Amino acid sequence: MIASAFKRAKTLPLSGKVGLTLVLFWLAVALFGPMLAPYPVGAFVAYDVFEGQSAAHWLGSDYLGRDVLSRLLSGARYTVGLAAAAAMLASATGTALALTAAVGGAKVEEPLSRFMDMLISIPSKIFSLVLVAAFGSSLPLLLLIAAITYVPGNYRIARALAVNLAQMDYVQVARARGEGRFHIAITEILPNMIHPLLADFGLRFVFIVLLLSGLSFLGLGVQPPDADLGSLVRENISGLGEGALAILAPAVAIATLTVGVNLLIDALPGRGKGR
Amino acid sequence: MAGASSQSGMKAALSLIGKRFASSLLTLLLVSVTIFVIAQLLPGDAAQEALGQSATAEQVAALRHEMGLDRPAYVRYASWLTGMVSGDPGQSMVANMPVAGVIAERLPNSLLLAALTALVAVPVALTIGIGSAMNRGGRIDRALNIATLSMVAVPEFLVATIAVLIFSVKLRWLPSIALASEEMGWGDYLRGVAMPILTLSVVVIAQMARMTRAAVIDQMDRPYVEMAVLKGVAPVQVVLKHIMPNAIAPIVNAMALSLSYLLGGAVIVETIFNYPGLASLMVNAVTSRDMPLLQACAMIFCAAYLLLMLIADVTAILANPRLRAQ
Amino acid sequence: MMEKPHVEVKGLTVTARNAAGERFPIVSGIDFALQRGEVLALIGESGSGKTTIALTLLGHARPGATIAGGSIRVGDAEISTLDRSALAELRGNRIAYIAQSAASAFNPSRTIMDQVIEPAMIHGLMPRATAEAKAVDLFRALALPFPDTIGARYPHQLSGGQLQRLMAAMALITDPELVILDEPTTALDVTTQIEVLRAFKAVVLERGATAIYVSHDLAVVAQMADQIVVLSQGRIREAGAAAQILHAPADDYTRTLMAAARPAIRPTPVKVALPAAAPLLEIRNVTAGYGRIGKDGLPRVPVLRNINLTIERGGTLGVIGESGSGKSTIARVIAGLLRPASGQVLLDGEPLPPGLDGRSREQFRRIQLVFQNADTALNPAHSVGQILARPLAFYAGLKGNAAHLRVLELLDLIRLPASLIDRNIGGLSGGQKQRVNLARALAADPQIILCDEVTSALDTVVGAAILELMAELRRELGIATMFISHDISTVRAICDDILVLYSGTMVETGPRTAFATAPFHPYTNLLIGSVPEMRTGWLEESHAGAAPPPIGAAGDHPDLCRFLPRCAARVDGLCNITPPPRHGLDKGSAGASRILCHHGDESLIAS
Amino acid sequence: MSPFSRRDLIGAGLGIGAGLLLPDGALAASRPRVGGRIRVASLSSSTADTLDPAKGALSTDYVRHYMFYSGLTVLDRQLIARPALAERMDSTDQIAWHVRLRKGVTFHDGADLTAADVVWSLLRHKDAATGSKMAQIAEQFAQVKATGRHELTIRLTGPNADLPTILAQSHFLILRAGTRDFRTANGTGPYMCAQFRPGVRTLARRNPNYWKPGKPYLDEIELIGIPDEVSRVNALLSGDVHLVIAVNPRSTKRIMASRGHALLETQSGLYTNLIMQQRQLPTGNPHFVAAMQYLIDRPLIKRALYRGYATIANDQPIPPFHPYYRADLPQRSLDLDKAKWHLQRAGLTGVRLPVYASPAADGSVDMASILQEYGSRVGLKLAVNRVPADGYWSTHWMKHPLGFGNTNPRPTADLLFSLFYKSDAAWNESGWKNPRFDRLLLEARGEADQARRKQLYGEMQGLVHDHCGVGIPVFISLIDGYDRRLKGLYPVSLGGLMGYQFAEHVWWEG
Repeated sequence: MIASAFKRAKTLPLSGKVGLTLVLFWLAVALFGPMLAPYPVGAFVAYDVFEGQSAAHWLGSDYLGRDVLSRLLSGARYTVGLAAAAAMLASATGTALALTAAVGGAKVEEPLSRFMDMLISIPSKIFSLVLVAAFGSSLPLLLLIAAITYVPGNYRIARALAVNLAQMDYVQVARARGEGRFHIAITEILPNMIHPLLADFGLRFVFIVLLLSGLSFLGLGVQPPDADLGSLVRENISGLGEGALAILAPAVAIATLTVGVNLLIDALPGRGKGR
Repeated sequence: MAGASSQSGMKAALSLIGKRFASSLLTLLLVSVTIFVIAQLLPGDAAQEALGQSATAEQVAALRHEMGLDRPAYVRYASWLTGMVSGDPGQSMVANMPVAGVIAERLPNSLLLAALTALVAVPVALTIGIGSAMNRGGRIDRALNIATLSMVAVPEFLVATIAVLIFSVKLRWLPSIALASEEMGWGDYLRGVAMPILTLSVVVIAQMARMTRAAVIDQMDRPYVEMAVLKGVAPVQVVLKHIMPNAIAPIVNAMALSLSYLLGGAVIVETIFNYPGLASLMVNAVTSRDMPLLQACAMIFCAAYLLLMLIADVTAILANPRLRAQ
Repeated sequence: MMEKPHVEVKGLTVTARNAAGERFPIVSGIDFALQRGEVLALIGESGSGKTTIALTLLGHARPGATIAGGSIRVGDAEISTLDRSALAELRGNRIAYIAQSAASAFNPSRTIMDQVIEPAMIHGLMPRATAEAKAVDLFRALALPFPDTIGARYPHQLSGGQLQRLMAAMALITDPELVILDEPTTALDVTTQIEVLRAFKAVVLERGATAIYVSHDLAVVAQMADQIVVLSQGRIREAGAAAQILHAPADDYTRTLMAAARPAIRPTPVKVALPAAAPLLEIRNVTAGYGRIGKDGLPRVPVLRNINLTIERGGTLGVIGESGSGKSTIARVIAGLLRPASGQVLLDGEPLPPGLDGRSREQFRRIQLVFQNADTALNPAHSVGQILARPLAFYAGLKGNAAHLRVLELLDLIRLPASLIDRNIGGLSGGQKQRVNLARALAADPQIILCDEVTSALDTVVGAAILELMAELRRELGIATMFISHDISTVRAICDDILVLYSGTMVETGPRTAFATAPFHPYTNLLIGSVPEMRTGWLEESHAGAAPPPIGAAGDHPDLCRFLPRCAARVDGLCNITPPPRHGLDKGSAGASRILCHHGDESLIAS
Repeated sequence: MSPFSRRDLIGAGLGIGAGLLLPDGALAASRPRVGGRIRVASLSSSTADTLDPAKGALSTDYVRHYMFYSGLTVLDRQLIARPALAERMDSTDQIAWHVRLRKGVTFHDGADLTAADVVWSLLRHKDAATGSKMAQIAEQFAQVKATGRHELTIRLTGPNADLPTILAQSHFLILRAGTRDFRTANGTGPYMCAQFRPGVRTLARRNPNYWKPGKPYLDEIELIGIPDEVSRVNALLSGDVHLVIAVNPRSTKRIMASRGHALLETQSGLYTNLIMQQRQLPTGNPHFVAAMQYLIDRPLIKRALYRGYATIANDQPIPPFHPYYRADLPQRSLDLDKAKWHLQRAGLTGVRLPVYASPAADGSVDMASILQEYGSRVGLKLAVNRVPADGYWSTHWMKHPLGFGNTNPRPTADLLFSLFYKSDAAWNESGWKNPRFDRLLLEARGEADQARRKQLYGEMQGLVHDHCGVGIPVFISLIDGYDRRLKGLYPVSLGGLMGYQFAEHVWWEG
């Protein structure tokens, strides 16, 4: 199993290998980061704020004199976990609804599409603001907000794909065989949407990372002392003028994570066929 | 375009506009109900927020009565809706002036910023998208791919802050805040919004460029493209004259989607550059629980989105002779 | 006269890159030469490299492929050494290309005229007005309707045959010295093909251009070529003068091709004598189409009108007609995919629910549909085993080992190795896919299979093998078949009964013997007469597709003969005024057919 | 010299001689220049911006109101009430106050200021429909009556020696009688309203007829709000604005590094406090309160959160630079052993408690993190619950056993104690009840003798320090940033931007 995965990884183009390496690296950080962190995430360990690189603090100290490396190692878990979970939730929901619309006919599609129009037209950050104000900030709520925000985008793409695929001969054959709608949606249509949906997933992932950092700007984010990568950038923004590592490190982390995910997905074999 | 077909194009577009109008009304209604319901869940109301911590109970009651907040929720919604239908979005509870007036002050700002950003971002996105499509798989394509991905990945506030540090604090070329006032000329205005435009562009360009690339590549393997090449058409002309007319529909659609972000999604940019736009107005409306204002903003964002989608669809019709004829 | 050849290809090799990044040749060692004004045909099955070779003459290789070696000389130009801009200068100017499917090779968003004169414009050969005038002349010469205004139209407003001729106009606008025709009639109906071939012959060849004609169809090539090069798997099997190849092929492969082009007539299996039980399948007065059903009981876009047919147990009905005639719609109505606007479908005498809803699983099982294009009819996400196992599980509840064994049996039945069971559809050849497509229908253990053009997307040899397989299966399993095709010779070869469909109406029905002997309905006659024969000079002799006699304005009766506009036997004052009757047409020992026409036997023979 | 007789002059003054008016070193060094235009950024800007002083809720409002209106009194930099529109204001019993108005003062529309305007301006606070932030304070106005064209009497419900100070607050600025339309301002202030766009900007032009001769100096002030601190500082550094309020201590390094800019530090009584609800357990347990107070690392908070721009506090609300400050209370400091001991006594070791913090209460989120960190070392598990600023005061503040509050400086000790520490005060955050404290408070309010007052207030500080359920780690200094060409700024501990009253005093040397 691992050997075959390794073999498949070897066939990836260079960009895919780079992407895979980055993704694996961040997955490892998400999984083991908190264990590797040299200091507790909330500990005030440096006397000065925005310290530079030193032996004690590899990535310097943050705006309160906490260890940036430790915070980064712990923060990655939130970003990777939240963004991946939200992107999956959004994709799963959007795709499920799109399939429902594709096989359900106009009576199902019309209300669904209006509903999606509604979701998409309410600015996501303001929507988040309202929801957090109404329900209080919590990880599940953040997850839900990010997912809800990106369901309509996924729905649009998935629906376009599904409606096209629903016209394919093999779907007609399945209908003529007497197959139910559920079977058609799941077995006949869905597998052929996977590749374009994966590419979409990659972009959604980026957007969600971005949304989370945007939310942290508005003060809606992970509960302190923890912070996702976006919040780390945000809370240290006043160090930007002095080029503090505290802000550069999480920004680079976000960039490598999102670029890595997309390089990997772009390089997966079989892409482009579904278009 | 022949006269007859452009006429049939208009007809098809008009009938689409007609159909969309009805479904748009439905969407708007849905949005207003949703906003209203969610806003009911928010703690506190406009009266409490306006009076603040120090308010006495009588004061709150008096203000509630004045604002009409002592009526049941459905009555308030119904009265808002009847007002809206007759073209009156009501009175802002907090600013003590008609919502229409408050909006009228901000809407042009938002529209202008969005339009200018589109003006910058669309050509850049098209160039990047087409450029990478033409070099599909090549070095330029890969470099642009990583560049656009990285662009999406950088938080807006970071882009904005870096831009401010460089262009206004360090170089002092551009003002760090967008000051919209009537006495300034266009030159000052453009200087003021240069960085907001830059920041917003970074956000939307990447997405639009990627969609453009996909749409162009989608057409590149079509036989008519090979035919054009075999006719001796130069590569750039192949893209501009042959591929673009066919790729324009998905591209415009993606652009419309991205551009709809420029109105409501500009919260952070409006905040950082202190630009008096609609998004921050809506945030204001949320925090002050100013329902009529909140609703009005939501309606505008929703209508803008629907309008952009309609424009995209009409473009698709006008670009496609087959749809035009229908 | 040992003139220097106009076009000369020597030692041509084209390579492609496989998934592992290694280069391998897709064509190699290609040599041929032709004199100015000659037509050379490249013939072979798909994958033989014929199009690849043709494109090298334009200095073009499709994405992934590279011209790796050899020399390609056209006139004084050595194509393989030219750079991009020099090639662009040549293309569409001195060397023109006519693509396989004009319908997709025309840009859907631009007007015909724009595209036709574009080569002249980009090469700066003449002012726009001159080019447009020249284009109109060409339209006229190519016998296109409304030559003065057709240029303002868009591709989707024109038929395939018209587009193919317009593409010829586009190629000829610059008076090229070499024209490459890449399967220019393959996508067309026979009746259209003959018109296009005539136009090409008249205009392309008569102008003295040298031409390379790519085709898989020997009979078509026979009409056009001076020389023939037979290709297989990227190599030349045989090359020579047209007459020699056609009449005295030296190579085995060429002979196989020739044999496959002439379908063998298969004997009708002895019918089981049946009591007067109801026929297996019966269609009564079915009218169907798309869109809302209007007051007159017709849908907005009617496709089928008043269709009646029966298929006996184990019988084979051939349904023939050109594209758009509604033949596939019959299958869709039977399968329940399309609700008829009126009429009934009966299975074993029992009326079937009109749509999918309400049909029992058993009813579904007994009728199986096989689509034309196995590429789209088989889900690319599934493996061969999954595809075949699904009907087993769905209808018979077979699972696990029992299902596996049955799948192996089915593979054996369609002559595919068991090792393919875990293969994905993408890894199969066209013929293998079509076999799987067929096997999936068989897996349901059906009583009738509706075969929609199951061989038309395949190479002749492969298609012949599929027909062979179907005949065998029919013999062994006794399954009834409805065989939908546009190719009358195939239908005549394998079907018991034949139904000719024109524009949604049945114009002639009868046993297959009746279709071997004149007289025929005028449309049947056109169909039969349009099938090219494998001899030179047939095109000039054939009358099929000749211009119909003049006729006055048609009345407004909805049931007027629909073939009227193209009918060579139409009668002014009758056909354009009165709806035709349906009546028998006796053909003596060959049996009788029923036709929808004013003519009786005598008048038809006379025409 | 002063028009307020010494006996009547009751404020929270530092006891500096009343004769010293505006003794500013900078002022002596250079003479004010007239002219110039500056742009000032405050920290908020929204549709709730108002020109109605009674509704003023935020610093932007206060600044705006002080530009356009004048009050009866004004506080100087020592927080001593000085005459403004009131020429004299005296009382013998601290109940009935006689006010004589300055003559010849005109509103921006040209009308003369009369006693009727003042009566109307004060009484409107008692009308619920006005929505005044000072409605509670105004309840003590038993009667306000004009006794002549420029004379009036204010009768209070009880003695209050602080009335002149109270009336100096921006909410009690004087309007033209009958004003209902607040789309523009009609006051007697140093500037006239040229434009007011809520949430966008306020444009103020010099009032040539201002009643203080020679003032103001600037031709025009544009007041905008930049809520984002980083943007605000950037705007200052890039030269787009010339004066900003509320600079984050973390940004001070950047401003100090700029040659053209300087900081104005104002030590103030502003504090963010931990609230431990006394009416419920476990937060009501005195051992718990003590444990929490010992867990507060005040120097760390001062250093890390405020980079030194703070004064260490001692769990009572009167800052060390206040004249009534009681210096002999023992200073509490971080003591994990004591905290652990108290926690064990309270039986709360190992208990998990949520603590609510919000950006709405400045620094509370980080303070909570610090508490959490030290708590974990003594076996107390605090779960920080950061809630959005939006709705914090209505939904969370005082609604949880453990949370944070944030208290702005008040002009008098009486106001502070009455609003936040009196047993029946609406904002008695911790819900403590101390009858002795309440008695002392009433007594001090009517007491005119400064020494006695200081003694009374000192005892009250001790009571809060020992018994109240609040932890006050530091007093937060207010930091403004300004362009060095802007002259005449000095700190007034009531708030940033010279207690929001910079407009009248500053001038431009550009």
